[in-house]
Amino acid sequence: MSRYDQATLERHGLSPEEYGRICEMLGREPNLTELGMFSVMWSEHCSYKSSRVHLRTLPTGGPQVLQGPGENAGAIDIGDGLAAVFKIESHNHPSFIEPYQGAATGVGGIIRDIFTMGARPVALLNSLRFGPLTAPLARRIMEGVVAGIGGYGNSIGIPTVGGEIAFEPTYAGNPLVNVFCLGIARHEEIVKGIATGVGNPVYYVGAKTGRDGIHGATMASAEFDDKSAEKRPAVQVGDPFMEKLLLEACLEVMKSDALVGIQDMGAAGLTCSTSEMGSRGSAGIDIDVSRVPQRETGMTPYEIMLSESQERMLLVAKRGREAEVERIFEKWDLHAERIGEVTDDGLLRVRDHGTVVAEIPDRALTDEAPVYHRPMERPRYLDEVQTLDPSALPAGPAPGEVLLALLGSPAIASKQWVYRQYDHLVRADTLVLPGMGAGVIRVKGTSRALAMSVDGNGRYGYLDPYQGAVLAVAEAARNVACAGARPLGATNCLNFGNPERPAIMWQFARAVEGIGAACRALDVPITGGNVSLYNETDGQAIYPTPVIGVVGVLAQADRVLGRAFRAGGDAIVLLGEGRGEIGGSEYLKTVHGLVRGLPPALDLGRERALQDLLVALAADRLVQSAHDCSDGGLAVAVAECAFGTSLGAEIAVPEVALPGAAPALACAAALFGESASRVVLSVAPASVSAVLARAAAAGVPSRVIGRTGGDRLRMAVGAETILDVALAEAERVWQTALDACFARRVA
Amino acid sequence: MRARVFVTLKPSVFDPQGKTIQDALHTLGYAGVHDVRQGKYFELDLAAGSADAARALAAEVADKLLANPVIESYRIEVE
Amino acid sequence: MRARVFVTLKPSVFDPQGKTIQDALHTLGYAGVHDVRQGKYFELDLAAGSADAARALAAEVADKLLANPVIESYRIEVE
Amino acid sequence: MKFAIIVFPGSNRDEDARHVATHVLGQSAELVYHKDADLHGADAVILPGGFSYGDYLRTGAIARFSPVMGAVRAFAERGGPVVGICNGFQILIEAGLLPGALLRNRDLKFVCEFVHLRVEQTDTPFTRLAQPGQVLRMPVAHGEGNFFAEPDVLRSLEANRQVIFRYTDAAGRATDAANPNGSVHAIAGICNAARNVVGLMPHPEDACEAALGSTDGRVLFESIVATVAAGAAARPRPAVVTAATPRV
Ligand SMILES: Nc1ncnc2c1ncn2[C@@H]1O[C@H](COP(=O)(O)OP(=O)(O)O)[C@@H](O)[C@H]1O
Ligand SMILES: [Mg+2]
Repeated sequence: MSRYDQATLERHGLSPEEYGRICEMLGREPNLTELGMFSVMWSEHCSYKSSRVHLRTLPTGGPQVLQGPGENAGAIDIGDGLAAVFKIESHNHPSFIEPYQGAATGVGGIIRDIFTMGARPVALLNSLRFGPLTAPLARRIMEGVVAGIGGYGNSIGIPTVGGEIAFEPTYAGNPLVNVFCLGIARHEEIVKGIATGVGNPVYYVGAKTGRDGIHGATMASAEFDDKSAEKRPAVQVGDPFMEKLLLEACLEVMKSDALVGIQDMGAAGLTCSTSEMGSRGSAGIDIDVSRVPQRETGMTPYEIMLSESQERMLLVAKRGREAEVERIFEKWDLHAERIGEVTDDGLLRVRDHGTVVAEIPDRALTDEAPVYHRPMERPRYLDEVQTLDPSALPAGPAPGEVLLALLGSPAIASKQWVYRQYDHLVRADTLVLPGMGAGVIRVKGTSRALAMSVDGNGRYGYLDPYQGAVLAVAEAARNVACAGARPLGATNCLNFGNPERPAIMWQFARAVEGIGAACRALDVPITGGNVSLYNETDGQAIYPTPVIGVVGVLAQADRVLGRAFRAGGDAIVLLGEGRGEIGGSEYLKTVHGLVRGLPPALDLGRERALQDLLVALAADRLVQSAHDCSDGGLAVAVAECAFGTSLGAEIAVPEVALPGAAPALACAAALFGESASRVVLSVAPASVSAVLARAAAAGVPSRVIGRTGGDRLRMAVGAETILDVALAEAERVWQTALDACFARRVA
Repeated sequence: MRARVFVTLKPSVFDPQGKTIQDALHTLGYAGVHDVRQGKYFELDLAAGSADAARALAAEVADKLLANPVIESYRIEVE
Repeated sequence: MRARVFVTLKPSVFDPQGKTIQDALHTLGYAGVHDVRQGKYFELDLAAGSADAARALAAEVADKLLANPVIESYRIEVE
Repeated sequence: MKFAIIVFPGSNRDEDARHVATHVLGQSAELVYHKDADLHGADAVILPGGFSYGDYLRTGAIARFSPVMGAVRAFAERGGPVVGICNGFQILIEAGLLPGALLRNRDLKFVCEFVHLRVEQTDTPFTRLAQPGQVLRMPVAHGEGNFFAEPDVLRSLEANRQVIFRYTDAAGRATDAANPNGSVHAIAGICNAARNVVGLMPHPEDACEAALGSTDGRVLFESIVATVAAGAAARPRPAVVTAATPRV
């Protein structure tokens, strides 16, 4: 017989079996504080109980990996004794409830994960999904999210150098806000979230603890329903100013060598940071909550241990070095409060004015949290949606109209409305501006640059979760390679529905398999990531949306490539082959209103060869610009290369076979199909033969498809020119579409 | 008619701005300022036949646009 | 004691926030809202022996920090 | 020569300014923490961009009380060159070292993009090597850069040639579309009556290297170096009395 009724356990998100395990581990029933601590640590969000068995299959090793999954962020070797420390994290649910603060605190959280590792954060990216902007709610959410991301990142002074945004009805009630941060550290400066050394002091520093976010961690693990309004007070307000002070002070403390370990307090707050640091160090931690700085009066130990107040850090210092640590924090107007010490008994012991109020083996909260092999079943919808009969499709509008429709669709249109609100230049390192491909920053003090990209395509994931994941990894890595950088490592954010449903679990497992296969083939090991489950509204799950972040290195920053054409009369070279694949494409959705078919095929070996070739061509300065073909296919890619340059383009591509389809549809497929592993290059005439020869040697199909120049975009399929629009008109449509969506509200 | 709308963060919501101002005042020697909360203040010039109508209109506008009900609450005064 | 400080832009100063809100309200059909001005609102919790002392302290703090006399004016209420 | 770059809590382009001073110009530069009441013998002072104190309350409002501001004020009164960039401009205004105010951008949104500035006056330590009317390309990155001054202040700013930079298009025309934040008279930067204190919203420090897309910002920093080299900074200047009464 339990001392808690069913409702109490349910409110804590614990099943009767889980409660039984807790009693077994403790050898007694937990008190309420302990129950709360188990509740947050065993939540899906913190314990990864549904995903862990699958994540274990991901490739995480390689000579370049300095830190794989398990720490606050991963790290790869970028040469010159430096490491790139990076990770991606989701803040989907909070951003739906309060878009500005939800997104802002998401940025704050991922930045803390990076500087916790001893790295100075130098770049941010984000991957966003909203409902169609025709709905006022979607516009309001997007407006708030974008302002929140900017509000936090701009203030703290980390440039947001890139990202991606897509719009689908599936995200209308459940937007995705995935934020990525990258920092740089010297190898020997990397710090871990570890507590060791009996008697070493445990410090709390940063914002005071309030009641905010209590149950935030469990909230992120529960489906949305009409009752979510009741949980609203769980919203937290970000304080980027406090975080900037913490960032500077923590980096200074880390340089002092007085530190043993450090961890931010994110989800599950003090409970998570104390138990994780203790278990990583095979140590115990003994703290007194009465010493925790509090913003509100009358807080209980339960509330203090579960609070998710932002901008707080936990650190373990070396005994005898207390004064030094405290002095550095005082310099930054922060007060480091000593709340306890490290012990050797492996217990997380929580006191209140000396009296023990909770005592749990820290491994029970972390490593020994439940792990589930949840049942899986291939969803039935797949058979239906994967079929696509081209012969049943109408020919559609003229290709010129199609191009303009695609360029004006929010998914493809210029995102300047968004990144204009992000400081993308602070730190004076940004070599490639947002909207021009991967984000690229130089590494001061070296000749190097880092390129990074986040990508994912929910439609592909919906139509084939495995293939969607493969394509996401390939695209992120290809974007990095297009900048001339060698992809070295990856992070992933897995956004899915309710894992207790076998169909969702199947999607998840297939996506993880796809990520694993692609990362292995492209040699970009996964160094960390985040899983966001229960992305559902009223029982309707989002498209399975794995978002992949890839980081690469350019040995010579001055070889960096952008997507824009550089000179008139250059040859336009297409690497890779178009096969007219329109399954899941932006074309099929925008023009025919369909989300169907199979996503494009992808040969990982060929993709690897393509990326290797791109890196080599850039290093040898053989190409002027490079841009990959993705949403909207070749025609959109060529148009994007032309935008901002006043250089038009004229291309001709071969016909594609589309059995049963009307000839006009086959032509459209040649221009707007989204076959993978394709890149549009511009090449100075003198280098064309060298580029073609290098491609041939690498086994990468290549052909000159046209040349830059003029003031029109002219495209032929076979012998016939089927598309001829003024560059200025195409650019205007593309440039103004997103502004127009938001202007609508006030105008 | 004129309505005034005061929007404040709900008491449980952290107010970093108020906190920062308070710290600044302490640094400047104003130890007697124990707590500072910052909010927004709107003056609305309304076409309304009565104080009650003005109040109702101001409340509607506050609900719709001026206050974020997730984290803020508001109070109205009509002149 | 509690003092409230209302800081508003001087009438001669353009108020982009108020203007934007007003435009948005008109778009939403609230033609009866003729004018919107946005200001700041502070609640100060003060150690003061009397209402007058509280008012004086609040005024000092407002002069020094809360308002910028170049563009703003303020008003104080003491509870 | 030696630059002092003031670090307030929340400054975030302090390192950008230092990078330009040291790596691009080859001069020396010291980051001076705001609690320091001394400028360590610097020849010129830069108040860098950022969000001092989070820009909570008003931009620059809290930073102006920092101990270092006393030293900055004294240095400025002696005629030393002081330049405030973005948040630094906002702080100089709040400190009363420059007139006017900076309001929220016209469209209420943060704006980060490259803009063009026309150099209006070249008799300041920050513009002496520029050509009058020269158009410079550099980024802005701010949410509150909408310069405002009451009509009489504005008149005196114009009459005394204290408007140093205006937002224009690439051809040097001050159009509405070229004004990123709604500043009155398209004002992007001003100086004080004595002309040794300059503030501007755009970021020349992020436009000093070709790799970053523009080298147009260099002339402004080189002007400071030239000013100091000419010894002009050391000579006290006659004070010009104007109608603009800065806030103290
Ligand atoms: N999809 C994933 N792939 C690989 N590692 C992951 C993934 N999701 C989470 N991880 C790893 O699991 C650990 C815990 O993640 P998380 O709970 O998000 O960290 P925190 O909340 O401390 O920031 C991290 O080391 C993270 O990198
Ligand atoms: Mg963490």
